[in-house]
Amino acid sequence: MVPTEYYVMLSALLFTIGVTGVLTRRNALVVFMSVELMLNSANLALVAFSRRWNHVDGQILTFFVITVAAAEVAVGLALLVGIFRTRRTTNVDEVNTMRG
Amino acid sequence: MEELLFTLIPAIIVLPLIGALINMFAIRDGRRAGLIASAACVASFVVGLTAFILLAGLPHEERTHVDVTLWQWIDAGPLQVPFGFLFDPLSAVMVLLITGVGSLIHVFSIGYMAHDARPVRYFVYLNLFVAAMLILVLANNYLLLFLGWEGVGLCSYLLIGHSFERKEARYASMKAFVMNRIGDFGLMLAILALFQRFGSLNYGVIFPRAGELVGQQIDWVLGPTAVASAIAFCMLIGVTGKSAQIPLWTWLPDAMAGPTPASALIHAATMVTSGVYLIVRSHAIFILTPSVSNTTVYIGVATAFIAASIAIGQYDIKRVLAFSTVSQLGFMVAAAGMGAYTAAIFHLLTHGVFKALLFLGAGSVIHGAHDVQDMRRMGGLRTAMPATFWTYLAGTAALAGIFPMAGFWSKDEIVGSAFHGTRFGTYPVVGTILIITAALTAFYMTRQVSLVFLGRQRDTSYHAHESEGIMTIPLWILAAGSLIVGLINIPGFYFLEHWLEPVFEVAHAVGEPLPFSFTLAIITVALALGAAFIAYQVYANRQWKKTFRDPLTRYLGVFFEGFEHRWYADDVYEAMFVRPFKATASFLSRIFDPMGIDGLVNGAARLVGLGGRGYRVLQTGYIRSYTLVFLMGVVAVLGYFGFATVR
Amino acid sequence: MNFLLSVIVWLPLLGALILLFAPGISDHAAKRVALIWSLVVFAASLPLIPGFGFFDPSRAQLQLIERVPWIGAFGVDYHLAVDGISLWLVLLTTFLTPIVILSTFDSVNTRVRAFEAFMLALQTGMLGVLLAQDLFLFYIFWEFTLVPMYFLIGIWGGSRRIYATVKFFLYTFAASVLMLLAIIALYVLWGANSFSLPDMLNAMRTGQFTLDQNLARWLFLAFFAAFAVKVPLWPFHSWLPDAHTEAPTAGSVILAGVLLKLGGYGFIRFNLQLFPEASRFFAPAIGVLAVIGIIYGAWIAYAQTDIKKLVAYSSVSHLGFVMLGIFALNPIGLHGAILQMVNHGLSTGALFLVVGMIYERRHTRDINAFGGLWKVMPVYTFLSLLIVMSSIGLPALNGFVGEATIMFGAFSSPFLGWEFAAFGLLGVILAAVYLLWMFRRVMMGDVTEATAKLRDITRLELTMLVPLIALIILIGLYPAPFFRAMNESVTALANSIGPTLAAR
Amino acid sequence: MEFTPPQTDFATIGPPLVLVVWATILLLVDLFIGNKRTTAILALVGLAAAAAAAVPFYGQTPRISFAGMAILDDTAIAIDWILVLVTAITILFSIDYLKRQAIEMGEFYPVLLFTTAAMMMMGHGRNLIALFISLEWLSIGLYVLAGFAYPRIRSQEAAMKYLLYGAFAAGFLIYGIALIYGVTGTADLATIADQLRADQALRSSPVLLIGLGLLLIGFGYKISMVPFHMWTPDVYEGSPTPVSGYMSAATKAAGFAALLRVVDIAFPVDVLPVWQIMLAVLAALTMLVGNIAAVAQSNIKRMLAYSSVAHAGFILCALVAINVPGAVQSYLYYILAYALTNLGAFAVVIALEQAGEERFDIADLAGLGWRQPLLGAAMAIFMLSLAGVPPLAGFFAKWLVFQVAYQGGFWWLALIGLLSSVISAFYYLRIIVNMYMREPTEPARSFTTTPLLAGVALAALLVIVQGFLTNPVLNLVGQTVAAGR
Repeated sequence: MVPTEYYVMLSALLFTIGVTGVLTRRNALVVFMSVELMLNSANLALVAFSRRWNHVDGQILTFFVITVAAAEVAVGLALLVGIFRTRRTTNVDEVNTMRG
Repeated sequence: MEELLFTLIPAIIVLPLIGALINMFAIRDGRRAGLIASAACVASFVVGLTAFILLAGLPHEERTHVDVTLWQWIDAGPLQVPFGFLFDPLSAVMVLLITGVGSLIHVFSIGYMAHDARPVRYFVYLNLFVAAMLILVLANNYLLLFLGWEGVGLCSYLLIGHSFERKEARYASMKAFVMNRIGDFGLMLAILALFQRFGSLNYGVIFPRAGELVGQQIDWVLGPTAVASAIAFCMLIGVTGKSAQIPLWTWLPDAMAGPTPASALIHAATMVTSGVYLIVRSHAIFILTPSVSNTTVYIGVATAFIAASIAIGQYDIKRVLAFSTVSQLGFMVAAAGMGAYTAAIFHLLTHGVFKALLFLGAGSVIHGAHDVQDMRRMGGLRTAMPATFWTYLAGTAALAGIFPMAGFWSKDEIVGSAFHGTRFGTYPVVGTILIITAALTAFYMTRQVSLVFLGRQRDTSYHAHESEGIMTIPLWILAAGSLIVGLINIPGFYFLEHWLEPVFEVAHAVGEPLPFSFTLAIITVALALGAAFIAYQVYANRQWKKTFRDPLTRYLGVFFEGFEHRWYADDVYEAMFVRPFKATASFLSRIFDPMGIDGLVNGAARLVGLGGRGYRVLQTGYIRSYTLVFLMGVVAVLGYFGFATVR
Repeated sequence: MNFLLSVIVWLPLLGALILLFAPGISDHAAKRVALIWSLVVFAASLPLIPGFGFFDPSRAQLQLIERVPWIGAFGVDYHLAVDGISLWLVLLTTFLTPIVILSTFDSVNTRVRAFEAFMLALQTGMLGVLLAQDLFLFYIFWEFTLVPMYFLIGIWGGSRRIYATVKFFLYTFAASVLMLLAIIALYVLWGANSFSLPDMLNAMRTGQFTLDQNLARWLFLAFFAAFAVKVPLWPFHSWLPDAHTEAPTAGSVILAGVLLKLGGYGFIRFNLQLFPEASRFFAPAIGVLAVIGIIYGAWIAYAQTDIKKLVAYSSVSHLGFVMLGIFALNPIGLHGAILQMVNHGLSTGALFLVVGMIYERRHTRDINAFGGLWKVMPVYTFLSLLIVMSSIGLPALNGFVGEATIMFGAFSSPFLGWEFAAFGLLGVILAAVYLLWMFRRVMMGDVTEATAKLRDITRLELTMLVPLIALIILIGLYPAPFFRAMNESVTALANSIGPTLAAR
Repeated sequence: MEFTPPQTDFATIGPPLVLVVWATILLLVDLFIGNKRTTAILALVGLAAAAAAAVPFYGQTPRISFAGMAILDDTAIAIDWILVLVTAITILFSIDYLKRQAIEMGEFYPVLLFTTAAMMMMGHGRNLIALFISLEWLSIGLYVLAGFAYPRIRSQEAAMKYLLYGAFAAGFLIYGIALIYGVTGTADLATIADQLRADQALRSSPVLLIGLGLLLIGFGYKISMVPFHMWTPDVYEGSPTPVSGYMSAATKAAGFAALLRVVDIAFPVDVLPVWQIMLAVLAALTMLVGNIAAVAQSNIKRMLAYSSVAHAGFILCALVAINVPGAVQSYLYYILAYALTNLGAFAVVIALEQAGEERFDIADLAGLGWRQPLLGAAMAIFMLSLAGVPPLAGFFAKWLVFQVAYQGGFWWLALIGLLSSVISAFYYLRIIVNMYMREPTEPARSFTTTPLLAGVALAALLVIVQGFLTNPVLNLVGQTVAAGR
């Protein structure tokens, strides 16, 4: 059996990739994908822990996370469409009229 | 009988106060105000005289115990100060001098101030002045004395500044007040120390116990009399302020900017004598400390001599008298310092009379000469104002110490004390200087009389006239007084000496009556007459233009310039104190306060504002930079927890 | 009647609310209503004068106590009481307010209702500060006083009013929060779930509540910060000249008259009582600051050309005396300090009124713009002279009595000594210098064209000044009753601090 | 084996449940309502019903249900009521604002109610899963509300930034939950505490502590804790103003409720004090950064945003020492005082804001105090209360939290808090300066309506009264404090 630590390492790695993506990518869609990656890395960890403790709490939570992520994406895409309509861009760096 | 005395004593003070209040609120007419003021003062004199007689009727030992407390003034825990009066032989004679001479000056003023713009105000001040001076001499404790002490300072300020339209009056009034305040600083410090040592400020408590001061040490001055010396020295500062001694003497000559009768009252007969009075009153402390007493002597004698020298170089009729006052005060202070307290009081009384005479005479001259004060523009006024001339001559003789005028007796007693010696030893050098000063006095007074009354009128642009009776009568009375008043302590009888004895008994300061020395009398009179003769030769009957230079410039050169410019004392003070004071004030106000202290305050506020603006730069508006900061926060928080587990 | 103090405290606020919310009060009527209201408050406070049976001067303890639990969870009480320390300051406050409101009759013409309402609200704040015996309640009143004053300066002030009022608010606020921290600390350390000052003092005296020496000193400093800024003690004074210069006349009077006194009162009531050891420890240092303030304030006043600024700096100097008296830590000094606070309220309040009067006539306060007022306004000048002399400390007027008593206290204090008295006395000299200098420039001299037509004092103005001057003279000649009423409280306080007289 | 369904006590989530049901119905009913004011009134009714749902349980023994996921105690009820109050006032403010800004759509109110229900769940949650779901739920609602004025670029931008930032933060939160679950094997707050008590080694487990750190960050961003606050000014500025006010008051209340549950139940100070200092430092930073940054703002909404950051720091002072007796009451007291005051301040901004995208600067307030006496006075009261001037609610709140911090041993935190409230006074005073001490530069304009004025007056009155009634309010919010411990 693969030790739990391995899953956690992998999930941490995925999480880091996600964070890096958020930090470095300018396209809002890609940023969303990176966030999804972060959430899913957490899911991976949850499932792994769930197996380790031998009960389903973690897995239940995983389902909720997936749901939440979907809802978030729904709202996010709607917003993105709106922004694209008015500004013709999905570059997050161009969305900075408010600062200071 | 004592009860009568108890009611009379407050009345002495209250009467002039009532006069002042009536004039202040009810009277608008100058002449009527003058009459009311004079009546109040005369009434006060009469009451004072009655009280004096009653006091004389008391047994010898009881004369120092006429003490009446009106109410408790300050009642602050351990600090208990009554509003109370002590009528003892010393204050009794002072009361007579103040109210007596004061009354004559009041009367004189009615005529003199007839054409003044604000006569009512003047009489209010005059009455207040008398009241304050009476409080000063009648107080039974030091704090109440201080009330009178500052009160006369205020009144002198008001009187000097009476014609405030004139620049010199404005400046002189302020100078007088401030210099007096500097002196008051010393006196107040002495009072504080006395309270700390004795737990009371009443004369009746302090003087019998004054001896306890001997042996008390303070850490910064060694010696058994350290405390007594410190207290006495602080008092001496007060004395130099009020009695215009070196170094605080420069206000008095300037104070001549007030109306002339006011000068007579303030700067001749009463206010300036309060310093001498203070020393005599506090003799119980001064006799404990030879060092400060000697300092007092040296200050007095130096002032006497320097002021006399300056008087020689003045052209203003009042200014000569002013410096002569400073000089005579030097005599008194020196006498008081030597421990010749009776002599000091004696000279104080005689001087009060004849200096008032001289000032009023000068006032009469100025009045008659239509406000001319420069002696070079006078001359030959003898014919126009004979009454003034003759009375003035009597005053001059008295001041110059010519036998048998009052000044002869009193000055002789001071000089005699210096040579004969007192409890502190003999002062031959001091005595010699005093004799020389006396000669100088005769010189400048003769110079003045010659310039004013003798010869021909040099400036004929005005028509001099004799003053009216209301002004000349006081002059005659005072002239008579300058002859008689010398008799109160005439050798052989020593009335004053015996009268004051109870006062000095408390501190065992009663001195032996001074044996009269004919040699000394002859020498002083001869020197005075000689000096007067020289002055007469130099100044009388000369044909000069109205802007002439004094002939002495030829012989004395720079010295005379020194006389004329008062030894540059004012300039030195200006450069040493006034200008640095102003410069520092300006520095503090323009630079240190706004930029230093307030700069710190505003700087702190500015720093916050700067921080805020600096922060705005961080808030870039880029979501990616926000997430970066977020991540840095994550690293920091996790780093902390990592650190916490390792530890 | 055990709610006399509450009536005195809350009545003004009620008046303020009436002024704000009652419909149809014209500006004219608002002034009258405010005046009558403040006179009623004054009348209500008169029974406090010893001899009316309410205040017993022979008792050192707090009197007329009103105590109701308020925030029970944290032991905060509504707790008012008066003793000899606060008595005269309370009366000073109720006495000055009608005069100040009278002064607005001529000088305030815009937004009158709001002005009078703020003035009355301020009175509630000040009285609350003086009467509150619960630390927390005290702090509430203490901070509350800032608000009306902030508006008074900021709305009706001069050209730099905003800078001045924000500075005033922030400076005092910054210092006060330190006091709040100290109050919290005392509450926590004591652990009796109470903010009651008398109870806390009792616990300290009986040894139930002891403070670590070092901590007590820190707490002392926290209280010190709040009060030193308020007084203001040098070098925390720099808000004062600005606030005074920009404030409307009425604001200046109340600021100088009462608000600054709250600092001195705070020192006596809190610092001295709560931290006797720290008070002894810091007394010389504070004495030095006080003396510097005396001389510095006077010196800098001399260089001012704005009369109000001159008077403001004179306040810095005069309050230095108060501080000196307080930290003499002996009965004499405390007597003097408390009386001098009253005196300063009267004299400097009157000075600001007097300055306001010529400002109303000329719309300038530049000393150079005046001259010869003695000729055109003789009555005015005479009264001004009296006030100036009172401020200079002329004997027979009130200022001297206070200052002299303070000096006696400082000289014989085991914590200060003759040096402090000597340097303090230098300030007395300087007071004469700058005030007479001002008097010479403004009142003396020749009449200029600009001053020739000025009318002399009006009846209204006379009405303001006469009561002040009457008290100035009364206290100068017969201060004993004022001293006697505070004697017991002050002596008890001084005895609780330690040795009161230096070894002879 | 017989299946026994878990004992389900719906009362434990009564108020949010009522709101959810009501909001769902309202969403449908709204389709048939022409006048949106009616929808608003119906929403208010729903709120009243939600508040009423908790009344019978107030002061009773805490009830726990849904397998320990939900709790109904006085703290939760207090949070519910605060939220009801805040939402109700927000609705009052929104009615005319939406019309004026031409974004009047019926969905606004149901979404608001949904979001409020989610916030309530934060107070009722007793399990990390429940808290996470509530947090995401309310976030999604807020994203919608922030972008509600979607034709405006700023509103879009606000929603976008909020969404990206929020999702990013959610990632950290869920990862933290995963780690804690990983080491303790449970997401139940009370069980976590039991585990910690039982297992010495667990207390110093790096994984647990990292998880705890991520948890604090995940909730901390919601309450704008520095340095996780950077979304706040942009989102507050861009969102429709009633939403900004709602966020500043309600979201904070919900976030703090969740933090209180996590810290107080799962990681009590007596078991795991290690987070105290970290949170204290963050609180100090939050107070300082928020206040200093606010000093330099000229846009009033941005200024209020930074001020809300600063106030999060003040509230954290009480959380740091939550073990002290009375701390929870003080904490809730501050949340209430802050919510009322801040909401009122935003209301005044609403009254003055014109249609369109115009920025609203502090200078535009010039002369307001005299033109609009009621509005001006209310704003002055709000500002003074925020600055902590007695006798207003803000002062008592600050006193309470600083006292708690001092009692917990964090005297330096109280000192920093007090000093930074002095800094805050500077910019709050500037508003008053503009309203009362400067003359207006342009003709008067304001859009006051009865509901708005009523809301403002209510808030102002409560801000004044709360201080004097400190004792009853304290009792109200904390009769049986944190009974779920």
